[in-house]
Amino acid sequence: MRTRRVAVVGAGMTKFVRRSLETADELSWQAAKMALDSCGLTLDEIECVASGSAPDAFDGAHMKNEYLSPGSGAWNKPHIRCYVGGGTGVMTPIHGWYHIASGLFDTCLVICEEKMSSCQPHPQGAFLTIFDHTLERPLGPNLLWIFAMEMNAYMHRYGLTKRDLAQVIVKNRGNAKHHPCALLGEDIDIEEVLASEAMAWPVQRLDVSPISDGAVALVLAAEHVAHRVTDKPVWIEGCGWSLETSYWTNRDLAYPLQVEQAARMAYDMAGITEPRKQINIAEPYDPFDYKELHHLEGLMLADKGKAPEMTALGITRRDGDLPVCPSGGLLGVGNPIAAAGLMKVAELFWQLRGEAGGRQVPGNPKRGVAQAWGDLMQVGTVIVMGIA
Amino acid sequence: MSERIKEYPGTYVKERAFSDGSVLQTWWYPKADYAWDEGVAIGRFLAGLKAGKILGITCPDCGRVLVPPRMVCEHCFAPTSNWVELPGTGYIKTFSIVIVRWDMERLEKPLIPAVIALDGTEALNATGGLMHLLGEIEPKPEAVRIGMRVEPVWLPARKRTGAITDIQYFRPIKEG
Amino acid sequence: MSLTERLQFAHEAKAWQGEIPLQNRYTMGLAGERFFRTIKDEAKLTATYCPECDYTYLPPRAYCERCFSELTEWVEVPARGTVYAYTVVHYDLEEQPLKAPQVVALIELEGCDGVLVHLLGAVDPDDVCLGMPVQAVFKSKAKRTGEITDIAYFRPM
Amino acid sequence: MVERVAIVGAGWYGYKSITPELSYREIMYEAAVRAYNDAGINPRTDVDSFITVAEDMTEGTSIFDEYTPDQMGAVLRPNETIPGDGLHGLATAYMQIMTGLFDVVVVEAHSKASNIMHPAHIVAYAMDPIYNRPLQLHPSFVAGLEMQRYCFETGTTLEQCAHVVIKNRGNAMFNPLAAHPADLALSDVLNCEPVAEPLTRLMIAPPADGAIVFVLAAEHVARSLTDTPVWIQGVGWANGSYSLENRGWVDLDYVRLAADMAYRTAGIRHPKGTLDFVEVDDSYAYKELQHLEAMGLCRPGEAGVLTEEGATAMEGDLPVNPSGGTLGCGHLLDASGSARALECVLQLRGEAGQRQLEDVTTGAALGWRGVPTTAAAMVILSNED
Repeated sequence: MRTRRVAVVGAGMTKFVRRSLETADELSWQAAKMALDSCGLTLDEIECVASGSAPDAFDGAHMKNEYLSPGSGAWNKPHIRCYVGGGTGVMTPIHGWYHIASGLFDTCLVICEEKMSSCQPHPQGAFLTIFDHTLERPLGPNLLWIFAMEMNAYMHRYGLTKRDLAQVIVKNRGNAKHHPCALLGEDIDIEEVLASEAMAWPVQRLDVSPISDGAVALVLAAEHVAHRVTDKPVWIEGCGWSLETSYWTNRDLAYPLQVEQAARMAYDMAGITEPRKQINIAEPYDPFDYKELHHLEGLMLADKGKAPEMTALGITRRDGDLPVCPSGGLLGVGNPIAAAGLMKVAELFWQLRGEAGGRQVPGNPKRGVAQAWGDLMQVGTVIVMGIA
Repeated sequence: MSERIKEYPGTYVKERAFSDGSVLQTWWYPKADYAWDEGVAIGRFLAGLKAGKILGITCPDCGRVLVPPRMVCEHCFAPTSNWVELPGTGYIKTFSIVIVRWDMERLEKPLIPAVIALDGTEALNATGGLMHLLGEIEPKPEAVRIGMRVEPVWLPARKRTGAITDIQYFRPIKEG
Repeated sequence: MSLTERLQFAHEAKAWQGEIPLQNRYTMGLAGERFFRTIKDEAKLTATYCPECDYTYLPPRAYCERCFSELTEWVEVPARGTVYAYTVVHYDLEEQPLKAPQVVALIELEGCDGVLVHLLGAVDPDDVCLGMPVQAVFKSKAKRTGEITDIAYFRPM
Repeated sequence: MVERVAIVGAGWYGYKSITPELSYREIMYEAAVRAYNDAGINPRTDVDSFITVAEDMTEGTSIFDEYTPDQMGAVLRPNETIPGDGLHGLATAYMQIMTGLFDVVVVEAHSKASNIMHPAHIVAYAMDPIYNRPLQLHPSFVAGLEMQRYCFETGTTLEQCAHVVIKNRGNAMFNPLAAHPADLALSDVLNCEPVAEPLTRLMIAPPADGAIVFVLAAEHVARSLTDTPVWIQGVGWANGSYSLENRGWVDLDYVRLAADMAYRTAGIRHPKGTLDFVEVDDSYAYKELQHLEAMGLCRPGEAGVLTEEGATAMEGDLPVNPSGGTLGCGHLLDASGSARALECVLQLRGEAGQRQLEDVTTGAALGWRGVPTTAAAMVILSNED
């Protein structure tokens, strides 16, 4: 392939907390600084910044990337933000990838930040206005409505029960116990999940990932720089993204076709023909328990409707055949939207380098896939990374 | 990661710290008001609602009847034409029984939002349809089912303004 | 082919009204918490210094935006300086004409790099000039909340 | 050998002070159809990636990118949103094509500025929430301060600033796209009501609605699509310091760096002799002067004099904003940079009608994201093979 190879050479992140003292740009700086320190580069050596963040309403600043630019290391540097709703966290490293793959730059700082707690009285308020202003907002919808309806469509199509889905939470929160930045790392009983407060049937409180503040950063480098900086570069092998129609009520909600499209694009680029054999770890987007399952199917790592069974068989456990969300995912680590997606990519970086500590999956994984999703259940973003 | 770095930044603040003054704060209330041009497709659709009609528009290429209407078919990229009045009946594609508000306060009465697939709009892998609320689910909200046949309950003509809320809700069609 | 149907009558063109209802609460952050606490309690200005770039930040930063160093060196600076630029603003945020135009200035504070943005008060707009020495007028302690408006305005010295 | 990238299609809707006849989706569609027809492509089969430029708060929708794909023909295709200037969008498309994995990329930007009921509030929401916003000021104060210091340091006069307005709104008289053409006298500009002194109302670009779509293609595809490719010779963009407190109030480092990068990527050593005309952001009259200086097209303090002498007029040595600029065309929010680039494309194709410049081969477009940002982007375009 004549495209330049791009590697991830450093990563950093803040703790994901319910409410942070740090301002949004201070959170960005903390993560970015750690990412630079982790690979021994200075800000001077960074040629451009690729940032990502979800609604401006969270941090409470119009043109959010301008507001975040000092903490993103963008002073006197080229800096562009990308934005695809909840899919942003995985789109941003892709955005960084083409900065370098284009040949224009050799190093790039990738940064995602979200300070949801600035949105009062509840961060969900930022989601009230994601709906069509004329035909939907007058009905007073919120985010829970549409996820509940998608979850219901998925459960109905395949005859799934709440118990089938809830095992994802038990697994991910358990994995998160070993994540030093996690908000909700703990052993949790499936009965507790099933007994948690109802919110919007079929969604109960513990089906949902926690709202949080946080930032994550990566350092990307072109091949010649990567080899100079580290002896363990993690290569970006494939990137894909796809956006479905905004007329979400017209779609089949039981299957995330846009995730499949994005996965096909990324797999093609990575030369993957049999994803189930060629991928060792997966970090699908899990803001709700059913989403991990939905996305495993969209990523073609499970047959349609079969991801719950795969989970029940233990295949997706950290020590299973296909570890899924070894980080603890959004359900365990927390969900500062764009930062949460990039956290998944950072997790692949650490896992593939064998640096994931208590979360390390066994068997020296060689290749992983991370995926995010968002908008009106409409966008899929997929990145494949490997050490081959 | 876990091995190399012991301390992670990020300072948690309790909500109480704001009320007791141990952490400082400043507030802002943006004034973000809009008047969005309805344009051709949505303008005509709203005018239809005011007249008590649900209108769809046809794609000349694939033949789909599109609801909500738009001036271009997103699959064929063809401009649409031929408005069609739909019967308004349809079935529940999916639903939720909502008992908390967006800020997590409990609702007095559950809301039942649903995606309604409208009769006359079925196509290959998609259906025309709308999100709306359900009502008159008897004997209780839990009786709602995917696939249930529903019809719109309109506001009286004099109260209609040309808005999605001109339809009060959809209700199950009584058998027989 | 572009649209095959258009509105024909002016009365058909309508606009749907709505809003993005938002309220935001901001923390002052690692550096701001200390800066505003000092203003609130002591009516004093503090800055952070980056030895790497030899740059004194006021408002203080927890980090240097130029080199990314963590800034731990705090200095107290006098609440006075000179006018670097000023403007007379005639409209408010609602685009309504102000009865009393506001004088806004960039103030170069003694011992700091950069400027501070604030209002000028107790001065006729026609009397303001570049380089004019000014000093901060703090609100009374009881009225201070730990925000930038704890400085009521700057006035000529 | 790295391939080149060309603009092979352009389409637009507007620009007008209001557009009550069409929704935002419909103006995007109108512009897209023109661009696709211009390039002779079918978006459903011939486009590898779509880029839309938008900001939530100017649209009135959180996560606005939800609403972009349908009317662009981008459904179930790669489509991302860049919250930046239209020229940041072009730069993004350029990068994607330069990877070698994308042959045709579409860039869309639009403005429904007329749908925003309190524009000053929206701009104020972009200010620092802790240090600046609590002062509750109309955001034009930033431009007032900058203009005053600029005039003081460079000796630029208010009359020179006013000449920018007269020139640009006059140029707009010959541009059928322009929303705000006007035949003004010096006294009109200087004596109208002050907004943030020394800035007067006519020195501020009035808003406009519109949509602009470009089709970009890799060289090997471009040649099969059009006989008049407009090559993207160089791209550059940069941020300065966001904070009002620490930015360079006189040295526009972000414009200088964006321009330097654009010249470097284009291999241009002497921009003054190479660029036949430029379209630069003039959302405030003095910004045109500042931008010309920061782009290295004249010395600091010289732009006002050159403007007064007519060197930047249509028949001058370096025509600046033949389209009428933002002052004459209207401020299209983040589509403003796209409007600057569109004029370059039309001029370089010889399709600029009454305002066509003679023998032009290379032009540049510079966009600035407006108050309170320090974000600029630039593209250099050429019709030379």
